Amino acid sequence: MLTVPVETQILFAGILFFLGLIGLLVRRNLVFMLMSIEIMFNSAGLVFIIAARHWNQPDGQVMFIFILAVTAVEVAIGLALILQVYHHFKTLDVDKINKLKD
Amino acid sequence: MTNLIVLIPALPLLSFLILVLFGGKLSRKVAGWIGAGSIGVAALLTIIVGISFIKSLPETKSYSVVIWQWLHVGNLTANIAFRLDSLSLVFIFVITFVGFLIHIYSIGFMANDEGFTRFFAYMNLFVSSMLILVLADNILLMYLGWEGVGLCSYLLIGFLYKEPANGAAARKAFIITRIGDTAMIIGIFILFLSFGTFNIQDIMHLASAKWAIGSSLAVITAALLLGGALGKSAQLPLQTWLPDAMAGPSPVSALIHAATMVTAGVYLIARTNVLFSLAPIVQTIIAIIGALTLLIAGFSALAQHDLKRILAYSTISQIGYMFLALGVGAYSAAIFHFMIHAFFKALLFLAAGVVILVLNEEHDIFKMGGLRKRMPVVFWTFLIGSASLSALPLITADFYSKDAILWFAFSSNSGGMVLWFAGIIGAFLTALYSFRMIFITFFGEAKTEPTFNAGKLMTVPLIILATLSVIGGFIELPTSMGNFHLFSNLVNNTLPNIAIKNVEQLEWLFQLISALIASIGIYLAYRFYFKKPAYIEAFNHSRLNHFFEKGFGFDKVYDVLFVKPIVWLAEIDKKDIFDQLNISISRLAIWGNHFLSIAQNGKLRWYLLSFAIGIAFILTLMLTK
Amino acid sequence: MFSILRTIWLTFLHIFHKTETIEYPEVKPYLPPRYRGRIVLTRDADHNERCVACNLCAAACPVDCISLQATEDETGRRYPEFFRINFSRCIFCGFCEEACPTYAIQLIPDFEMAEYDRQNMVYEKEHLLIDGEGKYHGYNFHKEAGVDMGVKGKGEGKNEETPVDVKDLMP
Amino acid sequence: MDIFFYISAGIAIISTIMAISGRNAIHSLLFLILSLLAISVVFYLLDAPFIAALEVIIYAGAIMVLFIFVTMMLNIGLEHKQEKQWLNPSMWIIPSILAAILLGDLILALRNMPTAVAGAQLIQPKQVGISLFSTYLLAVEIAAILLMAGVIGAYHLGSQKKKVLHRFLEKK
Amino acid sequence: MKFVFIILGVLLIPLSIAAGLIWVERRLLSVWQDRLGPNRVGPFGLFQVIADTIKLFFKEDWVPPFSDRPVFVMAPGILMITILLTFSVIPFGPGFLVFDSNIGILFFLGNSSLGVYSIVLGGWASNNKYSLIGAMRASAQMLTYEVFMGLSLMGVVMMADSFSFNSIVLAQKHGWFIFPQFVGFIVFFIAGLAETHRLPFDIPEAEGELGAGYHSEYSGMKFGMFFVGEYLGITLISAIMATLFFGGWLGPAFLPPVFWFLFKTMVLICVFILLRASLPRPRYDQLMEFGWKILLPLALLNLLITGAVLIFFK
Amino acid sequence: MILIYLIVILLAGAFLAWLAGNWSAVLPRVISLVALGIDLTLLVLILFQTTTFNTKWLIDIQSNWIPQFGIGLHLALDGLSLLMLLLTFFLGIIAVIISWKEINSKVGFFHFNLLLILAGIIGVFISLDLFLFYFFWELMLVPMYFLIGIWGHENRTKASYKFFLYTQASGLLMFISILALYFVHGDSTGIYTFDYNQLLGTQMSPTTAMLIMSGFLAAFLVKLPVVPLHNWLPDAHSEAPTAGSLILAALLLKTGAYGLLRFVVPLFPSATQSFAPIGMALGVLGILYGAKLAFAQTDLKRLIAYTSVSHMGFVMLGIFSFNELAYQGVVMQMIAHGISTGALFIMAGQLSERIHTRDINQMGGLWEKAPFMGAIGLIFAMASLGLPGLGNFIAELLILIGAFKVNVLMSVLACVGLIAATLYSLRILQKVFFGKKNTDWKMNDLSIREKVVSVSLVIIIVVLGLFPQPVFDVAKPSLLKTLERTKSQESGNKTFIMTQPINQSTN
Repeated sequence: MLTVPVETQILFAGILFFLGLIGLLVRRNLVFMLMSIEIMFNSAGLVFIIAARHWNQPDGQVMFIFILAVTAVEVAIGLALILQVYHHFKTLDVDKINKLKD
Repeated sequence: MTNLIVLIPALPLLSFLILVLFGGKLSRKVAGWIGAGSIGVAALLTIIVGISFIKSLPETKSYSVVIWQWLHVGNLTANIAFRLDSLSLVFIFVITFVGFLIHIYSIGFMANDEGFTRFFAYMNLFVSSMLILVLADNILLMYLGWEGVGLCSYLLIGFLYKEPANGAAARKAFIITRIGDTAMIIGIFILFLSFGTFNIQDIMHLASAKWAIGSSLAVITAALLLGGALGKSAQLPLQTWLPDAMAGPSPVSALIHAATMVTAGVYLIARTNVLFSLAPIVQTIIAIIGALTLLIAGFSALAQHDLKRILAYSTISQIGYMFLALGVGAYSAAIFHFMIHAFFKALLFLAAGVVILVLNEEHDIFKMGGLRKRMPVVFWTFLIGSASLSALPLITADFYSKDAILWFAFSSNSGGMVLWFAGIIGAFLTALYSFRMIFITFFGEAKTEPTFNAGKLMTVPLIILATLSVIGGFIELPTSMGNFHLFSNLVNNTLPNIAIKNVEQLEWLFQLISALIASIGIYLAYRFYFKKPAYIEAFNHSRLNHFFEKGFGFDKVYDVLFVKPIVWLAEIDKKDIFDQLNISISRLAIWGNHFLSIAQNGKLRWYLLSFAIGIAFILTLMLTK
Repeated sequence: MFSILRTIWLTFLHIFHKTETIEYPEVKPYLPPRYRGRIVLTRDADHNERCVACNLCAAACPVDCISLQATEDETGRRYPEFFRINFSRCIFCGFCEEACPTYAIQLIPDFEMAEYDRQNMVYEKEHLLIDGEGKYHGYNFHKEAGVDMGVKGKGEGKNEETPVDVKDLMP
Repeated sequence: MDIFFYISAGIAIISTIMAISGRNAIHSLLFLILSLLAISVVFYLLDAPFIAALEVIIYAGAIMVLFIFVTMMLNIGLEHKQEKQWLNPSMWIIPSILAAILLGDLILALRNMPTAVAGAQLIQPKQVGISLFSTYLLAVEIAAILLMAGVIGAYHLGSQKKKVLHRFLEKK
Repeated sequence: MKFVFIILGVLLIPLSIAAGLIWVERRLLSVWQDRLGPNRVGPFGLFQVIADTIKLFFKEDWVPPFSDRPVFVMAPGILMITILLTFSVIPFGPGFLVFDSNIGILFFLGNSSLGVYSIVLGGWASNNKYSLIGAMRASAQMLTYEVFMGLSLMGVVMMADSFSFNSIVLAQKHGWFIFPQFVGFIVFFIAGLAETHRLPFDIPEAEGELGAGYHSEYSGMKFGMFFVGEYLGITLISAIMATLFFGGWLGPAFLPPVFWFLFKTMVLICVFILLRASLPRPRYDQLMEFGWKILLPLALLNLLITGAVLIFFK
Repeated sequence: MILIYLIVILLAGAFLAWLAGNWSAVLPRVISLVALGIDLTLLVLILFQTTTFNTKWLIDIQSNWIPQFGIGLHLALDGLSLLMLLLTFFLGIIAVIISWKEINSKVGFFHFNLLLILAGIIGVFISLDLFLFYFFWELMLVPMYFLIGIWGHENRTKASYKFFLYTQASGLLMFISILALYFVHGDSTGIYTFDYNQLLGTQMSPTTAMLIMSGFLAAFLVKLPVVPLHNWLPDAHSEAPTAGSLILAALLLKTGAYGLLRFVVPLFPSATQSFAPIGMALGVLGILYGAKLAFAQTDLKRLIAYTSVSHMGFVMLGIFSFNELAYQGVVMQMIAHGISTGALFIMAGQLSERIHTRDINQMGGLWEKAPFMGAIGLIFAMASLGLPGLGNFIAELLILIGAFKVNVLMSVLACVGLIAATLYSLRILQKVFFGKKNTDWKMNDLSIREKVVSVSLVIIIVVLGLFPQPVFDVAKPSLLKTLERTKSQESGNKTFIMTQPINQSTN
């Protein structure tokens, strides 16, 4: 039986989330950025699970499943985009891919 | 019998349709004879109708035939209906008869032109429109004819369309007359709204019943109608189109710009005389305009080099006489002068046409000369025409008509010495420039060789018209000379009699003066242009002469006052200011977009960072509150 | 679909088939008499080398495993100074045998030539040359073709055409 | 039991740090997988075995494979120099400060955490399933549509059009 | 104490089976190809296994200098770990299992999906284009087949009402699940083939095209681990099939349940080998199409019908 | 039911044409012709079967569509609509015929769009439910956008955007107004309905009425167009293909005028009264400004487009004069302008088809090459300057008289527009057909197909000029109906009317 206080659990999730955020802000490589987003997604899911346990409800787990679905789609699309971006720009540097500004 | 008047305009119209629809398939000969023949039949019908009309003058002194109801909206009713009275009878006679002669002439004249059928189609349409104009029962139908003749005039002036100058002249004619027409239609609105009908007869009755003499509405309406008349008849402020209109073929000038259409203004004023009598001021203005016009045109004619332009100015001048007559209330004199003028001016134009054609499109009289021997028929007819124009006493028809006008200008209630004096100077000028033409063109040494002789088709109408120019005057003799009033008796069935000051016994004196003036004019012409003294040469190169030649600079003034500003306005706003305004909205949006897109630099991490900073800010704010 | 199942089934049925394997070292395979194996050089009945070092065998060899050097003895007769076959390359095709004009080179049914050292697969003349006549007993090339005795030059014999000048273009 | 939590949490955090700071994409991904496995242990500890299994199967097993697949396709694992150039150490400062602020916010927010329902117990996969297909049925359908859209979208985005045509096929 | 024995048993039985499979496969293949197979080393060549093992152990364990060393070393280990871990939830007999997880099937699926990494990383770390292509093929193939591998098992799960292997075995007391779940079985079987990249689905290592694919650069015991891992994989899939579809350790009582379990597993392993002996290798795109366009719908259909029937009879 | 058939036939024809375009280029044209022909025949049958036009509606169909929101399928036909429908179908047929040779790409889709626009237009002319009206109003828009954007000339993209933005934006304003009216009516009576007849008597404060009316006005004035909002028109007209220009000028503009007559005036009688001075001023501004711009243009189609602005100014002037003369004039102007300007656009299209330019400075002396075309051009130039004997004259005359009754100044200024019309009309003739040949164009005169089209238009315009009475008779009841609604509001609201001198003299 886990007796770790729920605050600590959430703090753990929060640290993961902010690590993801840092990664997202620091990395210029699109693959790493997508990875960082995954970290953040996952930590959000973690909070749901913590909440599910905290309230003793299955809903949090259901939410995690949805997060999973969304993540799967997001990654599939994101990676396909990265592929196209790489073929088009020959680089993965997100700062160089700023054609949207026009 | 009277129903035949429907056929009079219908025949030329039918001919027009035939020529338009099948013109390409008809041979020139057939086309020409259809064109001329329809007018001929119409002329025949006119005579039949006219005789029967005069023989059995109806009670109302007019016949009217309703063909179909044109418009019926609310209280607005307009019919396609014709009305025959003595005034219109004179007009349709002149139109069909002179028109027929000119058509015959045209067959010869236009023989080699590529637009032969087109020419006859236009001419027929013109005759038809003109007949509608004069026969119209209501003012709206008259307006239809009015605009129709304007259109035909436009088309015929621009008949030789390949020369841009002709097109410009045509356009000028159309636009200037259109200005007058617009004034006229406003006048028509007022008439309709005041009396609730378009019928001329009814309007006249109602006007005299409802409007007081000199009432503002009457004056305005009369002035507006006068505007139309001025435009069509090339009177003073709007006269500039007529000299340019000579760009058309000579028969056109003869028929439209001398005999018929330009006198439509005269017809209009005569037709709506009641209105003008209700507006004495306007009538005086008419007289003044007429006087001024005849003087200005006379001086201008004196300085022209182009044979047809001389005749054109002369036409303006002669119509000025008619206006003078109308202005003083001498309607019958005006109409009489119209008829006589139609004969001799058509004659002059046709003869001039022959000269020009024979001399291979040479218009400049100073390049002609010595034609007397070469083409005697033309010379003699032209001489008769010129004599008539300069009102050679006793033997020419114009002497009688012009004399009547001059007499009434003086003796009429609204006339006076000044008007008479202007008229007499005009008469002098007329004689001078008429014989200037004769002497320069037909006397002296030959400068250009004629290429061929005019055929019978062209000379026979000349002879007929010359005859008419001489004998036409005898149907109306002044009181002092036989007192024979066949014409005015006829016309006065419709038109009011003139009110005359009590100075009747002086009439012979005035006739003598005018006869003398005409003779002096002819003599001086002989002195100046046959003998050719040096001072005339000097005068020919003077600035005054140039000023006269340019028609007193009206064109230039109008150009500066109206044409240039309008063109400038059009050019400067070609792109449509509102468009620019509306585009500026989108410009604003684009500018704003550029401004805002500084922040949108496409750097994803920049967005993310701002996003994260925003979240941090908000969260911190919320939690540390 | 069915074909796949059928394939599987047919394969499975091979359990009941006889094994085709021959356990070789213990059981020798039967070799046909004309089995082409190792190459030998033969001698004629006079115990002389048949080989005249004409190089045709080396030219015919598709894998270039034959190399030799021609030389002459004091009588002017040609013979190979060395004759070397690299059996690690030889494919036993028998072209050399067919090319040989003197029946010197012949293939025999022996194939067991395994060596631990690769170098040992290169056979020199002494390894190749056997004492027997091989398949063609009594054949002696010089008996058939004759020997130049210095009597007359080439193309001078009866019914003999003059040799073609290969350096000339004319026919 | 708590010690397992702290250990796996520690592993997760450290490997995540390694993942986001690594220069080699494959190594980073491996660290991330490790982190995910650690988190899956945490899930297991949090009485969510079903979710733990899903985490491994889908996250670590499928999604990360996709990542690695693409990384291999792009062949970016060997661009150490470029990553070095991109990863300027000074760039870490601002995001780290930002994250620290946010973490501070989180801690602040955690101070007044509502108390839990007493007696946390194992949530069986069955419960999750029942909830999924009753309360959240619509969401499941939407997720299905989303997945379908994802499949199609990824297919279209990922398929490469041939850019260079044969000279005979080029449009004049 | 018993627990230790169980653990040892669970570890050693599959390992020894896998090792033995090296010999079994060669023998069986030669049988189906009308050959004799290894028969020199020891009786019937049984010591061939030992000879191979010794050879692998003593070969030079060479790591190419251009490779990504840590990953290169790690890759084969992952394979062994994931497969061996999976055995811990498979009941070899009543009570003969390491732990009875309530998410046993998911545990298996999770581990099998992690197993992909060994191949992918191994191929990538070799830094060799053939290896890389092999690795990419492997990742795509396994990702694809994992999808309906899981789906095909859900029919069984629905019928047994549990994720636990033990409960599933017990649920088959009255009939093996192969009969109601034949389609599921077929799909799972094919997916299992692809998952273990066995012939005919050995596209990642297709020796004709890629020269052994992902393990081209491996030698020595690292290669050995891949080598054994493959046989372990076969054993695992067979064991799971036996458990899920053929009643696991259930069987006539005259022999111990472990025997039945191992017997069923062995038969299935033989089927694996039979397939290798009989079928040619498909093309890569055919493989993927087959997966997405036939097996996936089939698995879904199976799931649907199973669910419908179950609801209908409830 | 026949009204629904009219639309359904067109829609079916549209889809068939699209489909048929896949395997033949001729088939869509034939299908379109047949569909329009059937419609025209049906309509002519209605016209001849009708004995009296004095009933409220000739045909009135009413059924539910979305009853929850009070949206009904309410279609009705009266004299005004009947005339507009006749014009629509006739010009629709003409449009198909003139694009027979001009349109060669995506023929099926072209005719699909064409028929869809026509369906939208007739929908606008017969729908009596405001929601339905709005639906059709928008239905016209999108295909027209395609028509300009796909088959247009050089700057078609910009033109089509402009067209779309203007009309769409204004249409949305109208929609807001429709909704506002809906709610105002619903709030006051409790009946939430979009039905025209029920909305007619809506009680609202003058300010509300003014605001709601301005939304309607926005849509109709943009469509008409009235001067400050006219900028889409020259671009759209000049860049559209010939059929597009024809439909734009001859039909689409009329929807604006129709909307004013059918909706704005009856729905907001008092608000329109107070708007009238501005409306008339805008009309006069349109007349003069449009004429001025037309005079300045060198692009033939653009020139003609601006003449439309000028002519629509007359419509504006007439509508806000509120008397029968002006209204009859407006109806006449709608028809006559449709015919005459349409014919001019057709001529411009024929010219540019032959010489591939629309710059009148490059033309000149074309009469020699194409006298028939010249004659047609002449007739319609004359029509556009209001030559008596042609339909436009009747229209302008009635409008001017009607306006003169109400506001002398405006009417006089509008008369100046007649002179301006002369300027630009003659400019067309002068630059195109007369004068020197600037370039020796290789061109032939009209083909039989084009001759048939042109001659039929000429016949109609002449008949309208000489025998306009049937049109008046047909339109009269519905116009009187419209006027009655203003009459009741009119009393004591005449501060701007300047008829004193005339009234004095007539009394």
